[in-house]
Amino acid sequence: MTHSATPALERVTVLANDRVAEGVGLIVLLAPRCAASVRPGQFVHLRVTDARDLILRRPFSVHRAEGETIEILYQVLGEGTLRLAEKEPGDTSMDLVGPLGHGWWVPEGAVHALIVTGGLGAAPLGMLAEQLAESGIAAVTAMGAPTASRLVARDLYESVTRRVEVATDDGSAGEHGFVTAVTARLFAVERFDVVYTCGPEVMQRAIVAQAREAGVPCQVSLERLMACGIGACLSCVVTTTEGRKRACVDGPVFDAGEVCWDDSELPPRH
Amino acid sequence: MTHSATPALERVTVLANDRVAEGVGLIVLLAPRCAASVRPGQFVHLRVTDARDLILRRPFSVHRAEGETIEILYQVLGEGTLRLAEKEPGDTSMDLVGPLGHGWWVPEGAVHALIVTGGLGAAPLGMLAEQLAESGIAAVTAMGAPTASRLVARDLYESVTRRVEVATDDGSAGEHGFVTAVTARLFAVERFDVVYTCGPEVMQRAIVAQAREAGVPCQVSLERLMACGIGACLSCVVTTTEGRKRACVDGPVFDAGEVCWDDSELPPRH
Amino acid sequence: MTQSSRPGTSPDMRVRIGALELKNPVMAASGTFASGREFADFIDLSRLGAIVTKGVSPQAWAGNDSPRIAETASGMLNSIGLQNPGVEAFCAKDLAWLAENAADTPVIVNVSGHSQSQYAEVIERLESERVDAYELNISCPNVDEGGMAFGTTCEAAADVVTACRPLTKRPLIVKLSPNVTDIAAIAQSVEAAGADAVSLINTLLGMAVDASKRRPKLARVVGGLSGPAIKPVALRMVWQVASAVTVPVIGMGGIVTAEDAVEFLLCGATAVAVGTANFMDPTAAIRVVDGLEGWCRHYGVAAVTELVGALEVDA
Amino acid sequence: MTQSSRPGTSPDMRVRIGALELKNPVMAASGTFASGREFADFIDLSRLGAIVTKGVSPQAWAGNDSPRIAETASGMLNSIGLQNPGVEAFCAKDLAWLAENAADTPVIVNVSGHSQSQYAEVIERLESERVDAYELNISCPNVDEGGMAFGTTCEAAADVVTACRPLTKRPLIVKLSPNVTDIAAIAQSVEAAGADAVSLINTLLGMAVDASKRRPKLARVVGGLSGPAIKPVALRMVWQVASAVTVPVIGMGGIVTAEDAVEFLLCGATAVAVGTANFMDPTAAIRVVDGLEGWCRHYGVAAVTELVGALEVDA
Ligand SMILES: Cc1cc2nc3c(=O)[nH]c(=O)nc-3n(C[C@H](O)[C@H](O)[C@H](O)COP(=O)(O)OP(=O)(O)OC[C@H]3O[C@@H](n4cnc5c(N)ncnc54)[C@H](O)[C@@H]3O)c2cc1C
Ligand SMILES: Cc1cc2nc3c(=O)[nH]c(=O)nc-3n(C[C@H](O)[C@H](O)[C@H](O)COP(=O)(O)OP(=O)(O)OC[C@H]3O[C@@H](n4cnc5c(N)ncnc54)[C@H](O)[C@@H]3O)c2cc1C
Ligand SMILES: Cc1cc2nc3c(=O)[nH]c(=O)nc-3n(C[C@H](O)[C@H](O)[C@H](O)COP(=O)(O)O)c2cc1C
Ligand SMILES: Cc1cc2nc3c(=O)[nH]c(=O)nc-3n(C[C@H](O)[C@H](O)[C@H](O)COP(=O)(O)O)c2cc1C
Ligand code: FES
Ligand code: FES
Repeated sequence: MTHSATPALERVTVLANDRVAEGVGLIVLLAPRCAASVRPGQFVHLRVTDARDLILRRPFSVHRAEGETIEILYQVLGEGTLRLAEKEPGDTSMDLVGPLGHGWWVPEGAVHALIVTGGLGAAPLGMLAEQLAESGIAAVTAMGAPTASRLVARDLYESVTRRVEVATDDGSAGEHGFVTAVTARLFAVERFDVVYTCGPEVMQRAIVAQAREAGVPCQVSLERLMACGIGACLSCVVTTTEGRKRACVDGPVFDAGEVCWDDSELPPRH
Repeated sequence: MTHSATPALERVTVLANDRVAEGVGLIVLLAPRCAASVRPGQFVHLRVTDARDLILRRPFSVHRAEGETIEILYQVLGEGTLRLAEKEPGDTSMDLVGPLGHGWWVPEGAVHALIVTGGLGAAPLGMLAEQLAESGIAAVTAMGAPTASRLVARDLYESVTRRVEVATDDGSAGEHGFVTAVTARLFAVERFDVVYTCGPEVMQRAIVAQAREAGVPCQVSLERLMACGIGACLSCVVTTTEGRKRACVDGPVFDAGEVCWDDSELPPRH
Repeated sequence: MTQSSRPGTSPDMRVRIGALELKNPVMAASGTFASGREFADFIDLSRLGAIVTKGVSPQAWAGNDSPRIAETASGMLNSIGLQNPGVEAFCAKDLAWLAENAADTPVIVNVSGHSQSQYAEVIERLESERVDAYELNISCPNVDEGGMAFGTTCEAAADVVTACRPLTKRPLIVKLSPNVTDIAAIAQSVEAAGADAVSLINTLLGMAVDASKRRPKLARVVGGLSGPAIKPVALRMVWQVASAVTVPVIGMGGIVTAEDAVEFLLCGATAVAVGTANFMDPTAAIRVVDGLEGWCRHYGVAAVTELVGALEVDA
Repeated sequence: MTQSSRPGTSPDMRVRIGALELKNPVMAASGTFASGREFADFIDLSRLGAIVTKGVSPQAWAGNDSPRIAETASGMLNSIGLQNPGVEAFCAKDLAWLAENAADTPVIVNVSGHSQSQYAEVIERLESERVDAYELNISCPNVDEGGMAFGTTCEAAADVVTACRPLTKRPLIVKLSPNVTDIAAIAQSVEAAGADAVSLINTLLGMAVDASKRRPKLARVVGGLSGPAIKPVALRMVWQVASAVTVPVIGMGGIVTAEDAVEFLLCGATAVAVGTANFMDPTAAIRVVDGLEGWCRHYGVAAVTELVGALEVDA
């Protein structure tokens, strides 16, 4: 298990903010304290505006951390991410609370990993892919997206994992179809010690089922509405085999085996 | 009397926004429709933010209009003017309603005018000074400010009025003392056909009293809290000899003779 | 999602408030729109579902002292206090102007009084005028006598309606106060007394303080809170009232966009009113009219009435 | 402006809630701060005036279904529903942790129940524990039985206090609901029944709708509105209640900054609580503590109690 570093409130400076796919931006933030301690799968709770109309922070996974910076891959959905997309380099109006939550972990003795991403699910798995490469664990990546223009972070996975297989719903990149078809084939021919997945919850469930069938332990990163992000408000509950847990501190990464999937818990835009 | 042009809702582009004195900015807005029709003493009701926390527009006098642009001289006081000060050239997030209100007028046959400004009171009198110059009316300007670093628009008045006399509370520019000392002297030695004044209401009242004594008609521009800015909400009432009037449509410029000065009507930051 | 017509076809935007048919469900809310004249420079008044006038009393009321407004987070307080020139001047100026300049927009007069008989007096005077409906304001938090006092108990609320009902055949709308424990009960009592519709919410009683001056921001100390801040309370009350009465509900409180309006319709409002948003943007009411029609097109809603009360709630 | 000491000298920040002395008037509000543990990474808990815990019931409560929150303009709705592990687990985990990690911060336990006897049960269990005061939550809008039902009539509110009063000598604070016509009357009735203080406001009952899905945003449909949006209503109620009772008032609702806190004190609150702002910024409560002391220094206020009820209102 990862040992989480103490979170803190940290003001950030925007170093870059660019559109990297249809409706998706990559923002690079100077956040030395967070960058130094964040672990794969953790997230930051970002105050995207000084204005008082949006009172809640927005949770975003740390996609990558390098030196004093962290990178966030974000999809523009509503008012908060719209305002995030407008931030210019040099902006110092935002602060974050982080690093937060319980990230991915590497099971004892694992040497072959499968990473499965759907859409923006590629965001929280970036740091993990890098870390697996550093620790000499061979990973295969299966990436799904609706269409080529919405495929994100492919380059990162190409560069740090052994192989990347892509599927798009419309066939505009990689295979024509769902990523679950790719993984079904992979499970049939390769042996993995662990599966990591993030993406639309319907996709995650399919992957979890395949992993269970293949007898491979599986970890999932879940999204829930979050007010505090630090375990105090009980707005982000996930029903598990051990009762209601908090996605923000007990997750966002959970062992797939303990999650009792409940659609009503999903955020509205999922 | 000036005939007001029809007001409209107009999106504006920021062309420049610079600090011109201590706590004072000058913002230049591309606003062709307003620029073409605004008259001296009128104002615009500016939406300074897209965010929903500040729901009210902010009223600002048009300091100058040139070609397709208008200029606003603004003092940073609270959240709204803070956000205004942060706007960068190229910003297109604001819109205005304007031109609004009833501005300065030139009494039949007037040839000598006195303009008296206190602090930011120099803002709404800028266009008037230019117009008087164009129509060959000789104007003298008396400008007051707390200190030299807070004296605004002196250059404009130097260039379009016959003479500018300055007083600062601390003597750092012009005479040491209040502008009312300057005007008392002016009234004693010169004859004016009309007095125009804007500034802190206590100053305005002193000027009004001097003008009355000198038997010169006087016009004042008043500030009131404004919600709609167009005459519909009755939040901006000014008690006059003819009952409660609305500063946004019946003013902001009033004949000093009809105003029943009532401190409680003043905006909080006056 | 019901898809009762193909996206793109022209939706039927008409709604009925009792006997009154509106061309669309979007009104301008009382007190935020004067009698429309000030907005004619910005919008085509004839495109509104209805104009609800500022409160009108038998004689002129001077209103409260200044300051009368204060901005708050996503909202504003007002304590205008129903300043108006009285019903006679209102007929001569406002109604006359409306007859000439907005002849095909229904006019709903917001009626104010310090006593039951004052409400009655205003209605009696207006019966001979071109007025389409009355909205009895028993919920103004900004006057000492009458106003909200009538709107906070079932009995007082019903009594005002009972006094006015015999005087007119025109639709009688009762504007409800949100400053109560049980707004549904009050709605039921005015319905029983003969109201043709209820409108809600009027403003929430609030206060703002200038800390450094140690003074209230409003001369009257307290005032009415309106704007986006109150929308959640307004939606909840519309939802509660719509499930408690059978007469139409006119919903308002923080509506700025067409999406806001849809939310009110889904909660059970047959029509909506745009208030404070008129100050934010003088074209707000028309933007809601257009946006609502666009919404219906986009979601293939053939008649806007399909949205009324269509919120899907788990049993 | 009273200038009772030279700016710069150290102001006396202590206030009393009944027999309980607080080192400063700033508490963390119930349900927004758990039992403090989650905030210990960000702030020094010992600098808070008091910690008010999340609501505690005799047995574990599971809380409501998800979604449990929705953001609104300058506010948020929650329908957490008092999820808590029950008083026994609370003693074993939360109070034990607090005793070890925040020994000199007063702990006020927010007490919940579905019935009078359940409130009593929680208090009885806690009497042997290190607890400094109880806050009876008779105003939670998010539970079906009990909760707000106790807080909306004078009788029911007084009955809960009457049932609990004999069980403890510790200060009994009653948390009032704003969803009532006359909050001052309810405050008076709990004062008469023996409450040592009242705290207000709890959340305003509200609702949010996802228009395109035609569904309520909260699984429970309605929830409690908190945050800056409600500050005007909260200030007004504190002002009304403070003029109606003699026991101390603890004010809350939308406090984010020290200036907000001053506004509540001026309206008559002896202490304040920071709620939703803890989510906006986990250091919010301490910023208010520091800011309030800074305020007193700046304005030469020698003792923070001088601010209590010091609003200047024209007669
Ligand atoms: C642990 C975690 C990690 C995340 N990582 C990423 C990431 O790396 N990249 C990315 O693009 N998105 C990520 N999300 C989702 C992201 O938080 C939302 O897309 C974002 O909050 C939407 O804000 P908005 O104002 O644009 O949308 P709106 O829908 O207008 O937001 C309204 C409210 O709902 C909340 N909300 C809406 N959608 C979601 C959602 N899917 N999850 C949580 N809250 C939501 C918002 O935070 C806000 O409180 C993550 C969510 C969680 C919980
Ligand atoms: C007709 C008119 C013309 C004006 N022209 C100018 C000008 O040219 N330059 C300039 O710097 N200022 C001008 N003002 C004042 C300017 O409108 C305020 O300084 C500004 O609204 C303050 O906003 P804020 O958010 O920074 O302050 P805050 O105090 O935070 O604002 C809170 C609320 O009070 C209102 N308010 C505060 N002070 C005033 C005030 N003095 N007058 C009116 N409303 C106020 C705000 O509009 C807002 O609604 C004018 C005011 C009026 C009525
Ligand atoms: C400045 C102002 C004046 C108002 N005057 C009246 C009035 O005269 N009669 C009335 O019934 N409601 C009056 N209202 C209440 C509004 O009609 C409306 O019910 C309330 O503001 C909530 O809607 P909103 O949030 O869209 O403004 C007034 C509101 C404001 C802001
Ligand atoms: C998520 C959440 C949970 C809450 N839980 C409780 C509770 O358990 N008991 C209680 O008395 N009040 C509870 N409250 C109400 C707060 O203590 C406070 O009265 C209210 O939120 C207003 O203050 P604020 O605007 O500063 O949040 C809760 C509020 C929120 C936002
Ligand atoms: S977001 Fe508050 S407990 Fe998880
Ligand atoms: S600001 Fe609305 S009437 Fe003047």
